[in-house]
Amino acid sequence: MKLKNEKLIAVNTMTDKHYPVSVKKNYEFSVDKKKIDLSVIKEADGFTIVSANGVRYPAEVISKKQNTYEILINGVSYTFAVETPFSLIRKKVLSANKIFSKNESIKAPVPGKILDIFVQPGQTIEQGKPLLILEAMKMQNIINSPVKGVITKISTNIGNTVAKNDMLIEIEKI
Amino acid sequence: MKLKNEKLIAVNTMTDKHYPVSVKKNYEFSVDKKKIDLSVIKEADGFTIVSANGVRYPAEVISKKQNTYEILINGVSYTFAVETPFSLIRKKVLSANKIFSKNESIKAPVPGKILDIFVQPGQTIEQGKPLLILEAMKMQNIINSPVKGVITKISTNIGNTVAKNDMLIEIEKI
Amino acid sequence: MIKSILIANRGEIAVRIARTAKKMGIKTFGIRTKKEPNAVYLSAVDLIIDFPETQNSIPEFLDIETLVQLAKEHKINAIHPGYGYLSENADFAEHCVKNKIVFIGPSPEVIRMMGDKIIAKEIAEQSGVPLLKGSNGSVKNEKEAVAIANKIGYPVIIKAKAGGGGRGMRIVNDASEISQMYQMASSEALNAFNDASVFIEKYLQNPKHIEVQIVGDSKGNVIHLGERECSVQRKHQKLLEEAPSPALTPDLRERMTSAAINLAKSVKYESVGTVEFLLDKGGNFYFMEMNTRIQVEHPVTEMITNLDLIELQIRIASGEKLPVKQKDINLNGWAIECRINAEDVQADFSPSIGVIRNLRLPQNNNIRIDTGVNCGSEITTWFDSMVAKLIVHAPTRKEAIDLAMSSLRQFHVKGIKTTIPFCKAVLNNSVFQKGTFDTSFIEKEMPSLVFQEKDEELLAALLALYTHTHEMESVVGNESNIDPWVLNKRMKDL
Amino acid sequence: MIKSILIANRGEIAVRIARTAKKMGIKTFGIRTKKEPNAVYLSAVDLIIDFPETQNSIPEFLDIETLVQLAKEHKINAIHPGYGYLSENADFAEHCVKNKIVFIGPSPEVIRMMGDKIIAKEIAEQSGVPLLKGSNGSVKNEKEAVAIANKIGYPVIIKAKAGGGGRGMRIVNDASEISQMYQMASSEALNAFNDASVFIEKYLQNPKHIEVQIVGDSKGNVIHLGERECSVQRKHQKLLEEAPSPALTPDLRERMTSAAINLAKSVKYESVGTVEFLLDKGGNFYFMEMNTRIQVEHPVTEMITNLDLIELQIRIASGEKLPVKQKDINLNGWAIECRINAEDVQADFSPSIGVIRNLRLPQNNNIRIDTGVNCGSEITTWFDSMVAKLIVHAPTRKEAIDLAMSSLRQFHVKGIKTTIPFCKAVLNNSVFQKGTFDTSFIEKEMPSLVFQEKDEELLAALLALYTHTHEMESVVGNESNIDPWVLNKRMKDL
Repeated sequence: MKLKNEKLIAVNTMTDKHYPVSVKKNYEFSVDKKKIDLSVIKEADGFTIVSANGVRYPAEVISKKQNTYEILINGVSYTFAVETPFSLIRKKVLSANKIFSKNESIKAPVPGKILDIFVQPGQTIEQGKPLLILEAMKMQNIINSPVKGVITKISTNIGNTVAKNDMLIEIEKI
Repeated sequence: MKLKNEKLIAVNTMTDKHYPVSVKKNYEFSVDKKKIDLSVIKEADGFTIVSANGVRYPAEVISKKQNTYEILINGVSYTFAVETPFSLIRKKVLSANKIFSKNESIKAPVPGKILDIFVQPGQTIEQGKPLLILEAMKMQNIINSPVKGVITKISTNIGNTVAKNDMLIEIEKI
Repeated sequence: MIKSILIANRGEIAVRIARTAKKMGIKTFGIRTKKEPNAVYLSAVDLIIDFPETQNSIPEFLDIETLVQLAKEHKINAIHPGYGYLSENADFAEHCVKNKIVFIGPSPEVIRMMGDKIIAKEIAEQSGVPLLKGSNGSVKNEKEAVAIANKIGYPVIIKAKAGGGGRGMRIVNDASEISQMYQMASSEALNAFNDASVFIEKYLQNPKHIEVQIVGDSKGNVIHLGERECSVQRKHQKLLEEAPSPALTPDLRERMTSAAINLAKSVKYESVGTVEFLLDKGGNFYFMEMNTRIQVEHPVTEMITNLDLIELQIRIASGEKLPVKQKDINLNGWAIECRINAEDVQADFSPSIGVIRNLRLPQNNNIRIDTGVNCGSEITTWFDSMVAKLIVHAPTRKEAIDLAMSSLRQFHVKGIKTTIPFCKAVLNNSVFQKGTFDTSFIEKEMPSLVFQEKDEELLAALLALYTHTHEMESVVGNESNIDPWVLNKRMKDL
Repeated sequence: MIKSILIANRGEIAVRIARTAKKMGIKTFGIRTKKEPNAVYLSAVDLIIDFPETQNSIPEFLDIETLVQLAKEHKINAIHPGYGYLSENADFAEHCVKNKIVFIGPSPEVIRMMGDKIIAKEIAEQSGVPLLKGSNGSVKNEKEAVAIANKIGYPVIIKAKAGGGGRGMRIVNDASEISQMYQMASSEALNAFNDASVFIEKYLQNPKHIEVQIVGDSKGNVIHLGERECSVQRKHQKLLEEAPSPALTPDLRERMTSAAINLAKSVKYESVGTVEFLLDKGGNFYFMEMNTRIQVEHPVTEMITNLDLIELQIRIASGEKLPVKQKDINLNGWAIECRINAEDVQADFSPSIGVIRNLRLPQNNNIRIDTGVNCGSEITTWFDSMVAKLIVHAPTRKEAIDLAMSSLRQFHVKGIKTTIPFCKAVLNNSVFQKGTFDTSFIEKEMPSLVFQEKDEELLAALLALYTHTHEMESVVGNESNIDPWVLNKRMKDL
């Protein structure tokens, strides 16, 4: 992709904070009309350093999905969507009209053992409320519902050992 | 070797500086009657750290020959002979009487090319005076005579490529 | 005299034990399991024993019979159990003794007494150690539960006699809940621990968690090595400890350490041990439990006393007299330990598994890094999530906080997410800095669970833009299927 | 517009060039040689070309025909020669041009003129740049040599016309030596460079070595980017450079940079280039030579100007106008570069070969590490000894020295010996700190060539004792045969 003197906006997808940046020749970045001396350097010990105007931190791009990048910097995760002024407007319009998938699948994020299940099929669950406890690495992890909805299926039992990505619970959003 | 409440002396073989240390149970070290909290730790990145009373430096034992150890610490090399009060006296007596080998062999320390030879067989050479130039890694290394002596043999020629440890010059000490 | 030790443990504590043993000239044996045949602790020991195929399905470091058998076969003098696993298992200690293997720790009897919460409380009471009001033993039935709870006043906590580490606990806030909660706790305890016994105690809201390190020898000498402050906890898991505690006055320290010594003396405690207390806002302290093993956070005590606790354990187990008296113990300066766990703090501390692809370690003076991993180590769900401990030592608490912060800024792990940004957020927190925090600290006093360095988010944004305009190849894993669970947790916490 | 570049070089400069090209969206090709098939620079480029088997025995990066042929075969737009190798070879530049490959550097004619020391001096003289008194061209015979030397006064220096980097030079201190020295120098030059031509110049004792970075475009614009101070030298090898120079007043800077610009303009210089001067104690400067390539020490100029010199080279080679004017150039703060070479400083800077087994890199802000190695890289005698360059930037010289020192304290290489302790000794030296050093600095002002950290020798002694009492296994190589040469050198220098 070749961009000339373009304006791009990095949008923190968690906080919706906007970082508008002018980009010239694809590599000259300016913030608030001040040129940023940016470099991305793989150092001899295998760490990648991102440096801007002398400030240097170890960073990694740990995932990429279309225009969305998860960056790990100093061990802290940030997810940014890269937008143009146009795509940003388009996105807002779309998102107002968008029809989301009705079903939400809860899968095991790590292998472990189901210690407890707090819900039953047919039950209505609020967003953020606990669904079950998965024990992994000697820690009890409470898995909360990402959405408000009705439990449609429970595919595991208390005491089960589950593999990563095993289907646990299905929820129909309301 | 088991030592109980022994006095040991680390002697810097270059400067002859003495470090007298009391050693209890082989691991409790005291200098000037003050206990040293000494530890030698292999860290997760492969460096070995020597730590004494909170001061920590990367260090390595890079060679060992009988009671003599070459230590590299912060990239600086130190060679210590470990002596007991008794062995130290014995060494001094011996060294006063010792007959040294009369012949000194100069070998190539690294592979390289002989650029120049400054001496001829039969010539007398002072200690520290140049014998030849060996080019290695694009650098010209002047090899000086470690002793005062008479050149007995030259085993190479200008322009020769030599391997590491190839014999270059023999000197009879005077 | 102990000449060889079987280390019945793994990870950083196995490395830690091997270090002291090597210093003392004692030969160490490590156990290789199929789960991590290339673990770092195996390179820290002198000799490696492959754990044999067995008929049972007991995990290796819980297999009493086999471990003792291995020690016997290899003519090993002693076993060090580390922490966790069999470290507080009286049967294991007993089986060692029976087979003439030195168990490095207190006697089986003392382990057994202190392992039973109700007996431990009785002993504490008899030695004059303050206790929270409670049932003084198992509660017989629902009726008794209601009566006791009403008597001591709400809130109360119902605990499974056999529980531990936060499991099997229920808090009851008023009389209306007590019957139902008793039933639930009791059946849960039966389910989880095969023992329905529960007891009731006054519930202290948001206390401080303070523990006293004691050490006793076979000649009846018992001394204390000061206290540790362990109130930075999440779900009863300690995350950052320090010594001394910023909350203790000299008078309170004197009273708490005396209580701990009295308790230890009353059971003729031999070895190192820890008496845990809860401290309320009014400066009243209450016995919680006694740990009869070396603890994860022991290095902060080593830092301020300049003593090697593993060495003391070994020497006491060898029958030696304590090499120091109480008057020799100077609590010098301040030490802080930061636990670096493989956890995604922003996703509710969920486990972060993967391979440690690179490491950058801090290089300051007066620090110590205890770890059982190196580059290439895999973090799996088989074991706990602790990757490393950073311990720092400085003259004052403020300087210790600064040194910990500057060291964490130099500490980077590539390949997994860790609690480093969390520890930085704790150290940077004004309530933590004041020292007035209690066990509710993480929940109530931390507006953000991770510390952001100056301009860090801007640099992250710029890297996203740079990657976008350059279509770089450096993406590690193309997570086409971003985990809703992790994402959701992250949204909640940010 | 250049869309692809063949990097006709290796090591850190190949990595450096690839970094800028990648930033600019230009595709880079690297050349793999049999001598280091797994070199780090190959992972910095987009595409790798295996250097083919050839009939000749010319080293890869000196093989003009094959390099240009490879660029043609792969339809590559341009060649960047880096430094060393063919970077100042006019025939190479010419062969590129002839084959319609852009040579990233000045024109063949300019390279040729500046490569001939005598012609270069003539041009300098014509552009009004001060010269040392001398023969103004090759000396015809012994008689002329004696006449010239007597006229300009002793000491004089006889230089081989084709020499460089300190080779083929003889210093003559008085009239009695001139005849013999002329004969020797001339025959030596014939031997070494196949050209007996020598010339004579006034010999400046212990001058400062100052160089001015200039940059010109194809439109006739020439600007300077300030000077660099390169007086910390050993056998004409630079070891530590800085920008600006502590010796220059604004007036002197104005005169030296103007001289450099005049010289560059007089030859219509296009690309970046360096005019080297000698500066005597009285503040007089003399033209030494012009380097028509990027230099090892270019990063210090980048740091104080916030410009990317490789980017400027590429843009100028693409025919672009200089993107900045002289008035846009602000020389901001102070930058220092420390060269980290694989050398045993204590053994007279003898080469240290081996494998880099581990690395610890400094983690400060406002620093930069340019390197072509990583863990596992082998340092061989095939190539030069430079392992890395540490460059730091700070508002003042004092702060830059402090930052360089603190960064070197965090910089550790395991497996080979390096010049790190030497660079620390330079930075810690009071004459260096004052800025009054000249090219005799290392020889005359450094009582110790390595810096010892506090208590370092004591810790070394303790480690020797610990190793002795523990008979550890950690000895790396049992050097049963300690090298008398290295030992002897070390004795001399300590």
